[in-house]
Amino acid sequence: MLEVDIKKRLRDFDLRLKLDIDRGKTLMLVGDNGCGKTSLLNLVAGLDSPDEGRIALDGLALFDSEKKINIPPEARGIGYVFQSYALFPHMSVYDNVAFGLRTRKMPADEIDVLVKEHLDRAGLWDVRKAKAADVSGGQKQRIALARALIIEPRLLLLDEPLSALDVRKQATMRRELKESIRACGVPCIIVTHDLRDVVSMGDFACLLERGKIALKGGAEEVIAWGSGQDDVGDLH
Amino acid sequence: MLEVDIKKRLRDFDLRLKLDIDRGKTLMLVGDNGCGKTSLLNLVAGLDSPDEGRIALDGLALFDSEKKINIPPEARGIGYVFQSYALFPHMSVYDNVAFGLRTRKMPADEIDVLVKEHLDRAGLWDVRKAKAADVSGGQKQRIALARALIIEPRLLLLDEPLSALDVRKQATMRRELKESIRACGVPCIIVTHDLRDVVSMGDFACLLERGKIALKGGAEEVIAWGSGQDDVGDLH
Amino acid sequence: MSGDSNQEHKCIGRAVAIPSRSREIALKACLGLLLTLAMAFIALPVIALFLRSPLDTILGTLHDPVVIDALRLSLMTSTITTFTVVIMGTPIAYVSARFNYWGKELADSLIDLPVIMPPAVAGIALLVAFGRMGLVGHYLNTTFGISIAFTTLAVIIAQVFVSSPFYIRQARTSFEDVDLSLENAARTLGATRVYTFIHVILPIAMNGLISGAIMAFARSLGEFGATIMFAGNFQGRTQTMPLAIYTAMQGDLDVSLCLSIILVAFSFVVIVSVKTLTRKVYKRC
Amino acid sequence: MSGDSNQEHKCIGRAVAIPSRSREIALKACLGLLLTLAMAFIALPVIALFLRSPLDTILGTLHDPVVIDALRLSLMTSTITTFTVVIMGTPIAYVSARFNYWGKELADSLIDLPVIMPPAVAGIALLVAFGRMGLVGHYLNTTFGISIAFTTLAVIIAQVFVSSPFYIRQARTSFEDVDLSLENAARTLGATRVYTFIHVILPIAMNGLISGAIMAFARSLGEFGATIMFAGNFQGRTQTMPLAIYTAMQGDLDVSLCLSIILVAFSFVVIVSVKTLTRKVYKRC
Amino acid sequence: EEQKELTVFTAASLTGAFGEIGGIFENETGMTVAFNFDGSQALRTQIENGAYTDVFASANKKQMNAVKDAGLINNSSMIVFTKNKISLIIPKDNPAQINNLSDLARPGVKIVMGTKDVPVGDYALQIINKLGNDSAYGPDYKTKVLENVISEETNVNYVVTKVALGEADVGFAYVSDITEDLAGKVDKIDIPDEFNVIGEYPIAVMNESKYPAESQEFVNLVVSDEGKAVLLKYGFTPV
Ligand SMILES: Nc1ncnc2c1ncn2[C@@H]1O[C@H](COP(=O)(O)OP(=O)(O)OP(=O)(O)O)[C@@H](O)[C@H]1O
Ligand SMILES: Nc1ncnc2c1ncn2[C@@H]1O[C@H](COP(=O)(O)OP(=O)(O)OP(=O)(O)O)[C@@H](O)[C@H]1O
Ligand SMILES: [Mg+2]
Ligand SMILES: [Mg+2]
Repeated sequence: MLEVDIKKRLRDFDLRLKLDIDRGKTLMLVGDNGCGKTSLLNLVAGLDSPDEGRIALDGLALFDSEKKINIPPEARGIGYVFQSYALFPHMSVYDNVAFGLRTRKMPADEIDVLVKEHLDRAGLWDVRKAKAADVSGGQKQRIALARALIIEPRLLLLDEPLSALDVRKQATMRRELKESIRACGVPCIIVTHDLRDVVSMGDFACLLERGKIALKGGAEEVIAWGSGQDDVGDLH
Repeated sequence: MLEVDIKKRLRDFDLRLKLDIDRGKTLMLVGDNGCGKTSLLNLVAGLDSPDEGRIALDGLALFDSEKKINIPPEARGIGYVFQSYALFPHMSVYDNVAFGLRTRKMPADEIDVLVKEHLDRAGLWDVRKAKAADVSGGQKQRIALARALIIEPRLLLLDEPLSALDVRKQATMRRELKESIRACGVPCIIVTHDLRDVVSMGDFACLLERGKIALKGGAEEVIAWGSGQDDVGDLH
Repeated sequence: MSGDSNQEHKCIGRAVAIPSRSREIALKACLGLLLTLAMAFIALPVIALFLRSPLDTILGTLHDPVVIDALRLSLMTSTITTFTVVIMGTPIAYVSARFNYWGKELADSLIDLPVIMPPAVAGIALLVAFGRMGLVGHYLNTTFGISIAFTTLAVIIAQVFVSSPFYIRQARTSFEDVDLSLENAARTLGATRVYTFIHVILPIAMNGLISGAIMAFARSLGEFGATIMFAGNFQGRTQTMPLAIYTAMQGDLDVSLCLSIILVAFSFVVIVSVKTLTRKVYKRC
Repeated sequence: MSGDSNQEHKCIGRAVAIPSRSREIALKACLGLLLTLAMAFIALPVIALFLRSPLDTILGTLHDPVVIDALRLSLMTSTITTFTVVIMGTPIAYVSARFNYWGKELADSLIDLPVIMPPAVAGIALLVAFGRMGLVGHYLNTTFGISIAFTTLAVIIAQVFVSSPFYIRQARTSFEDVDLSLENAARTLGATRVYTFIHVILPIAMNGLISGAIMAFARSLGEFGATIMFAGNFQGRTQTMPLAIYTAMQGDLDVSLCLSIILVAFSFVVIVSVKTLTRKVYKRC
Repeated sequence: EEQKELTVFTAASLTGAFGEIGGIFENETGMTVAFNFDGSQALRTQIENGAYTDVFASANKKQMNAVKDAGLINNSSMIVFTKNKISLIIPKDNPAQINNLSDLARPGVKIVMGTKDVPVGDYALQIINKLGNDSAYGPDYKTKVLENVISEETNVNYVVTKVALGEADVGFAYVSDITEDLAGKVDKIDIPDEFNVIGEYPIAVMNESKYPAESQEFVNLVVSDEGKAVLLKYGFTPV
């Protein structure tokens, strides 16, 4: 279970929220551009530190301003898909995906099996030798996803993980992702702007507005908020 | 009218297609990741040169391998939203949007009026002084859009221009973009993976597969292709 | 799509080696120690120089017209040199970073040559090339009546010769690191190559350019061997601080050490202010 | 949302200044000319040197044991120096690129000092610090019986002192230019700081590091003033090529020019091969 | 009207003395004198490569003769104007306890001298040879002394600097190198004339001088009593 209760001063406003996510559950995070979704993920990942508060995973504190605990990101065991992918441009697609396993000192032959499996599934086997800088935008996003999932993290943070995928891949991925999160039983936060994601993958959803939770509940409630807008109504 | 008839060797396959787009018409370009959409836009923009063929805008050749014509990108008068935005990280949001007007030596006071108008519309006025590297992903995409539209180009190339926008902004933008393209009367190519874009903005659509046009026609036909997949059916 | 076989993962999360707190501290201590040692290695000789020279002697020599001449000349020539190197070197660095031309690799290595040459040899080389009897200087002299050697111009030429590689190399790598897609974006927005260069590429590479220019400036301030050979040692005309230091060494070691300290202190102040100033300007734009 | 007022634009497309073909050509011609001039400026002195020295004299001097000793010593010390500078300088450059610590600006400027000092002054400074009567050397001598000056070690110390700033500066800017988000990504994937440094940051900064290392190598190959002052001039022990060249210069200028050509040619070959080699290795990983 | 300027290329060891003589000359004639102080070898290289000068004052005959052989000087004007002797210099606190010439052969003594190609090194070698041939110093004197040499400097300054800093125990330098300012840091040990070598400093007017008369006047001033007094003050032995 992931518990988050933090406060952080951003440039334009304060981020201030309290969240619990059970194992195997997925929180869909939606909200306007610049409302603080990415900032929140960075705080949970340990790339940035809250001004005060507490973040705990399975009862163990990752961050605690009172007890002065701040576990470094490499020890938090997270799988993070960055909004801008943050692929290693000097490495091949293969090496990007294998990176997390190598840091864990897994034997090369085991790595090979796992990476092949993930690259196959993502449809990237053919471009495995290309430099990560030299593939298309959607291919980059798939690499980022595979790189985060292959390490079997204890916590998943996905920042708009499907936005650049083509129609076919998006559908498959949505299904696969959902199943694998449930099977793995780790808490998961997915940021998205696509209400179809919310419906199909989320156990519950959260609407962020200028750093605060404006709405929390089942997916349907958030959709209702969305359908105040004109052409989102298409969804139903 | 934009006429494209080109051939280009990519790393994994050949890009080879023929397209005409009338003034004020919008072509929606869809296709799997890595099928060559971005490569095509780069060729039209003049950032890369076809191996052979011809690209012409309003009868004037931008590229012609036979006549050895290759107009440099800065003289093609295009508005290009890059898939990865390509914002100038050292400039403020304001300066990014004003860039194209400054290259055209417009007086500063006129620039001011126009930029203010565009920033307001994109909801970026409050962050105008922030460095472009220091805003959220969706805000970056809005900057990229505003930067490309403000120069009133003779040809619009938009590479997934709405993918990172929040639900509210996406709906508004889709409507505004459509109207302003029609009013301006310039040919426009929009790459997207969201079939709602195809329905709401496109005059006609094109499905690319490994560099070749697999399907061309009204938006409905392409949607039909998409709905072979499971949850895209939601759309209807 | 395969992959459905994957759902039975145990998913305990792959073990991560948690870095112990003590290891982190040890690393920091190591780095701190290394930094301190390195600083000490550079600072100690400078401090030892200071300790040997009483302050009043230093202040006394500051009134000596020889010193004033030399300091003025040094600052002037080094400044002109740096500007020349930056103005000529920037386009050269950019061209070799972005374009391919015939003999590029050769040209690139050629640029390093002045660094390898011991300075006096560089001076002789300049003399046999641009001196009155030299390969080129010969023509300059007979055709135009121009004589370069042993003038203030010669000082600048010698300094440019020895210091330009330091700027060009650094500028080149900085240009190479600028993301090509930004250049592309600028051009689609109507910017010509030159406009793009000035408004996009230059500001992004600025950090490296400033750093390279400071190196070139420092190198030309300290330049001795090539200057004395090619420009001679004439007070007020070609006697820069390093030459004055050498000349003073003939009489009194202490005076020459005082001069060295003055040079070092002055340059230090100049470099620090240039650094803060340019960084400020650069941050603002 | 406002903006609906905007649809009445005339939309003829804002005029773009179409760069005329002739302007483009003029620009290219200018750049080409500049490049040629700059290359000529550097190449001419070198060529003039070559022209003065008949090839058989050069080949003849190659058999001289003095020359062989000096060449061997030069290559050895410069290689050791470069390795030392790279190994010590890389963490220092990284720390000053990424972390803030007390006195950082000062430390950063301190690193440039050795460049400003005329080499002979640098040598004196090293003597008064590490010589047997020196600030530190005094203790080393009385406590441990170690005497550094006038040994091969002193040659290396002098070279490290003068050449490390060139490496550290360039490495620092290269590290500063590495995107922080890549470092973040690596760490979320379980990489410790050290692992991230080795596998992500180092390869991305490699281009600049190689360039800086080549500069440092070149600078230490050409080093004369600090070496002769701190290490003395003793054949086989401290007489590097530049010292041999200066020694020969006192007797026979032609011999010393031949030696210079040998040094320049050798270094040129070494640098070009190091460059191609490291680039190849670096491309592969 | 342009100020007339006399250019004088002068061996670096004459820096102090000629600086003063130049001042006297300027006062007497109203001309300015521009000095180029550098090693004699460097000056010769510069002259051979087209450097313009009116007067050349060398620290040894070898460089002057080279310029003369190239036909660049007015032969009749050439004259030896001063001599210089070699002496041992030791740091004031004399760490190696050097008290006489035979101490040079004691193992472990750190000697610095010029390399054989610079006059001061050449002279030192000659002196060591002469001492070695003298029975009073023993047959292996020469080898022992040469074994103690830790550095062969290309410039007499470097010899003086190293001794003044106490980094070398003893060095061979010109008597004129031990200036008043240095007297507080070093002591000298005279070398008897029978072993010593006398260096000769020639001066000459150049053929291409634009001011031959004034140049000759300058040379005359150097060899005049007034000039001799200055040279004497700086430790030279004017002739
Ligand atoms: N810089 C590059 N160098 C070499 N090959 C590249 C580069 N960028 C992309 N490619 C390859 O060219 C092909 C076409 O890529 P392109 O970027 O045009 O695809 P796309 O249709 O835009 O895909 P997406 O929907 O993922 O953006 C792909 O096979 C891709 O891997
Ligand atoms: N590097 C930065 N430095 C300072 N402020 C930033 C930086 N990045 C983003 N911000 C600001 O912080 C706020 C929250 O940004 P954040 O990236 O968390 O938004 P987001 O919810 O992820 O938006 P999006 O949907 O557009 O990705 C915004 O006001 C944004 O402008
Ligand atoms: Mg975000
Ligand atoms: Mg694309």
